[in-house]
Amino acid sequence: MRASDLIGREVRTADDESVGVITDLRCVQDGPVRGTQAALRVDALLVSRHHTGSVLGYDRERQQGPWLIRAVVRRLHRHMQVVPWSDVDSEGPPIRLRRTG
Amino acid sequence: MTLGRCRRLLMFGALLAALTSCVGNAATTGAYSGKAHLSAEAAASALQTAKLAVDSSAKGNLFDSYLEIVLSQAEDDLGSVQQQFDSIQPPNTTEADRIRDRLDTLLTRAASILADIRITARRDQQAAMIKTAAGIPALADKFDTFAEATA
Amino acid sequence: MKIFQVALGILTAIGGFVDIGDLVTNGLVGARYGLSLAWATVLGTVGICLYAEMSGRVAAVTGRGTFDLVRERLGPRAGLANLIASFLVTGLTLAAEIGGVALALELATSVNYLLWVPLVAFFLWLLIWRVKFSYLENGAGLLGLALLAFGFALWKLHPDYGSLVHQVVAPHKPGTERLNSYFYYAIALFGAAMTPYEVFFFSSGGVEEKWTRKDLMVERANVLIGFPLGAMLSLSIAACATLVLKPRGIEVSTLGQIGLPVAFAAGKVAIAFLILGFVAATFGAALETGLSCGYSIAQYFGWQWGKFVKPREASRFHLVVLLSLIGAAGLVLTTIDPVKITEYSVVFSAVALPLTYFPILVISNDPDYMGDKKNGRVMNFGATVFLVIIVVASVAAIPLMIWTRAGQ
Amino acid sequence: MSESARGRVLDVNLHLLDRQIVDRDGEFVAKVDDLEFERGADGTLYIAKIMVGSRALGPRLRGRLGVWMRSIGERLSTDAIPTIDFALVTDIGSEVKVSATRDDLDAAPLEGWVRDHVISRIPGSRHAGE
Repeated sequence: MRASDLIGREVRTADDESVGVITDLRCVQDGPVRGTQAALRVDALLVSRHHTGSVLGYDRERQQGPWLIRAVVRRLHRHMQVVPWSDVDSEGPPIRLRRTG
Repeated sequence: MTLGRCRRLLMFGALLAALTSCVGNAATTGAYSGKAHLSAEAAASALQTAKLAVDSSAKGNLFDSYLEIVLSQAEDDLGSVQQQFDSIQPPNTTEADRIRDRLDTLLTRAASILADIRITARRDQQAAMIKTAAGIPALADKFDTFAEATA
Repeated sequence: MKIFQVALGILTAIGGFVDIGDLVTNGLVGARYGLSLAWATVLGTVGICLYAEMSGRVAAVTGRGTFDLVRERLGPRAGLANLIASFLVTGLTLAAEIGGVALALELATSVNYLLWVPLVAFFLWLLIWRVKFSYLENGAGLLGLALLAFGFALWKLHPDYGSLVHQVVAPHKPGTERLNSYFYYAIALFGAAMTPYEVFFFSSGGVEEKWTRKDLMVERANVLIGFPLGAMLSLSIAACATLVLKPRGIEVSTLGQIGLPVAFAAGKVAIAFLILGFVAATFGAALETGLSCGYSIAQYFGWQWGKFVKPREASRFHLVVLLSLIGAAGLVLTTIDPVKITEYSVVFSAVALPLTYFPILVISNDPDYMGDKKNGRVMNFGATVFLVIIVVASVAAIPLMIWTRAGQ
Repeated sequence: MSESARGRVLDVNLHLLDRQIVDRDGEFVAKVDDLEFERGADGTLYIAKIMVGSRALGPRLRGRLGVWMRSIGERLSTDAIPTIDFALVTDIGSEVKVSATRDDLDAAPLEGWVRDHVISRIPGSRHAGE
């Protein structure tokens, strides 16, 4: 499995309702030690209606100017959700969640 | 960007080049007169460039190499004005023919002056060059009058 | 020592500000519109100051060049489209600069410019291959100061300064000119002042010279003092054309015409300086654009780049630079008039500008990268205003080009 | 990037993909063109390798340009796609630092080819600017 396989993949609920597409993978560094550091574990999926502008970083929880760009990107991604990896039932495509809409 | 888009971009570029180029047919006397107006202004510009270069050189302000290049470029500019104007198909009116005759005469005289200046400049005959260039303001005035009449 | 470094940087920025785009566009517009479009040069200069300050700061804090960050913030796909567009514009500018050097040498020697082109391209490559970065940058910038001949000529012309200033501050379109052409040339001047390659070069240069946070003051002084003074030089070119060429109805189509006011007013020594300035300014800009072609591609793909390592350590970078020089020289050798190439390249610069301006604006706000050096409120206000201006100019450029038949 | 109770948190697309990889000596190696995961016993995904080169980048570009870039990569090399073990990563910031040298990693075969067949043949390639 590659990062590019997951990013952009559609996410659907158990009752086949579309949640959006994966825009990013949130990792936590708490896996088994590899080399000198703990491995990065995929902890959650960031799911939004579309991909545009996500990698600019304005859709995340942080203060980042300028106001105009932040407002536009936040609006594009106002439906963004953080879906825990533990909610994933099957990896698809499309990714199927355990929960219903 | 996909290859298809690249191709579209190239076609767009070609279209742009075609749209921004200038030669063509003049369907009406008005359009023809407009093109004649632009040609006259460009020709006057070439003449005035040569005059400015000769004046500077006469004051000892310009290197010979610089002078020669400016003169030959002015001559080239005039040549392309002449060639472009001649390649326009005039509409079939007496007014258009009159415009064409008048501008052709002026352009021919301009070409001959610029050639004379270039020749004298390359032969280092400064006095003769200055004398020939002294004829430029009168001719440039004629172009200006023509340009105003066709504006 | 610090003072010397700052002074050197400022002088380099002044001499390096003007390139073939500024020479041709300012001469052409000055002869046609007087100083009634000087506002576009002023606007472009404020823009390039903001843009260069941001990208210089980003380079000093993160050690990353422009295209490295463009790909990170736009993703690989939009980043690649951006790379292709920016590379084409920079390559076109490189061709224009090489043509400019050759035309200036033609004026000095009356040897046809096409014969100079291969020699110029070879010499450019040789310098990029062998000479240390700071010598290239400072050498070309300092020699470019010879263009002050325009300022000297302006002084010798004893103009009515009040009327010139009035033309600048109360712009008034000449009655015989059409409004669409007026704005087309406004965009051309804006693009000439705010050329994207200047920023690739500036930020990559910061990495080449291993800037750190400590160098930020020097970097700011270079930009905020050097660029406006460089713009004054641009305006003096336009003013000379306004005073000498415009009254005679001369339409600028060659580099020789742009220098004529200096000959007319100031004489042989000034012309000698002027030609030296032409050669240095265009040659310096050709070095910058040639390197920028390599920087942009290498940074996108993550290859080793730069002159701070041996050429064999950055082999693909040097190969791209070499091929770009060959390609650009080839374009000039097709006998397309370099002045025409320049006229188009400045407009396409304006078209491509948002592609790199936008990511730099975003990165310079990124708290992860910039920490306490991220943009302040005032900076962001100015930068956002310019984002809007740049986008408008970019969108309007091509329709205006078609509508005005490239400014006819 | 932030710290949670369990460890550092980072987003793959925002903080890792497309970043510059820098070797032990500060030389540029490649970009993080893609990442390969390894599956733990419970189905959890861990980042295992960094994938580099045009064959890794191609699929991320989608469209015909992606296919084109990938096929150029395939023409140039038929070996496996070059990867860098994530265990070698020592720091993730504005660049991704690895503990090996560029030559050890052998992540950019084309760089070596151009060096040996083109650049090294030009006099002066072993000297930095003077």
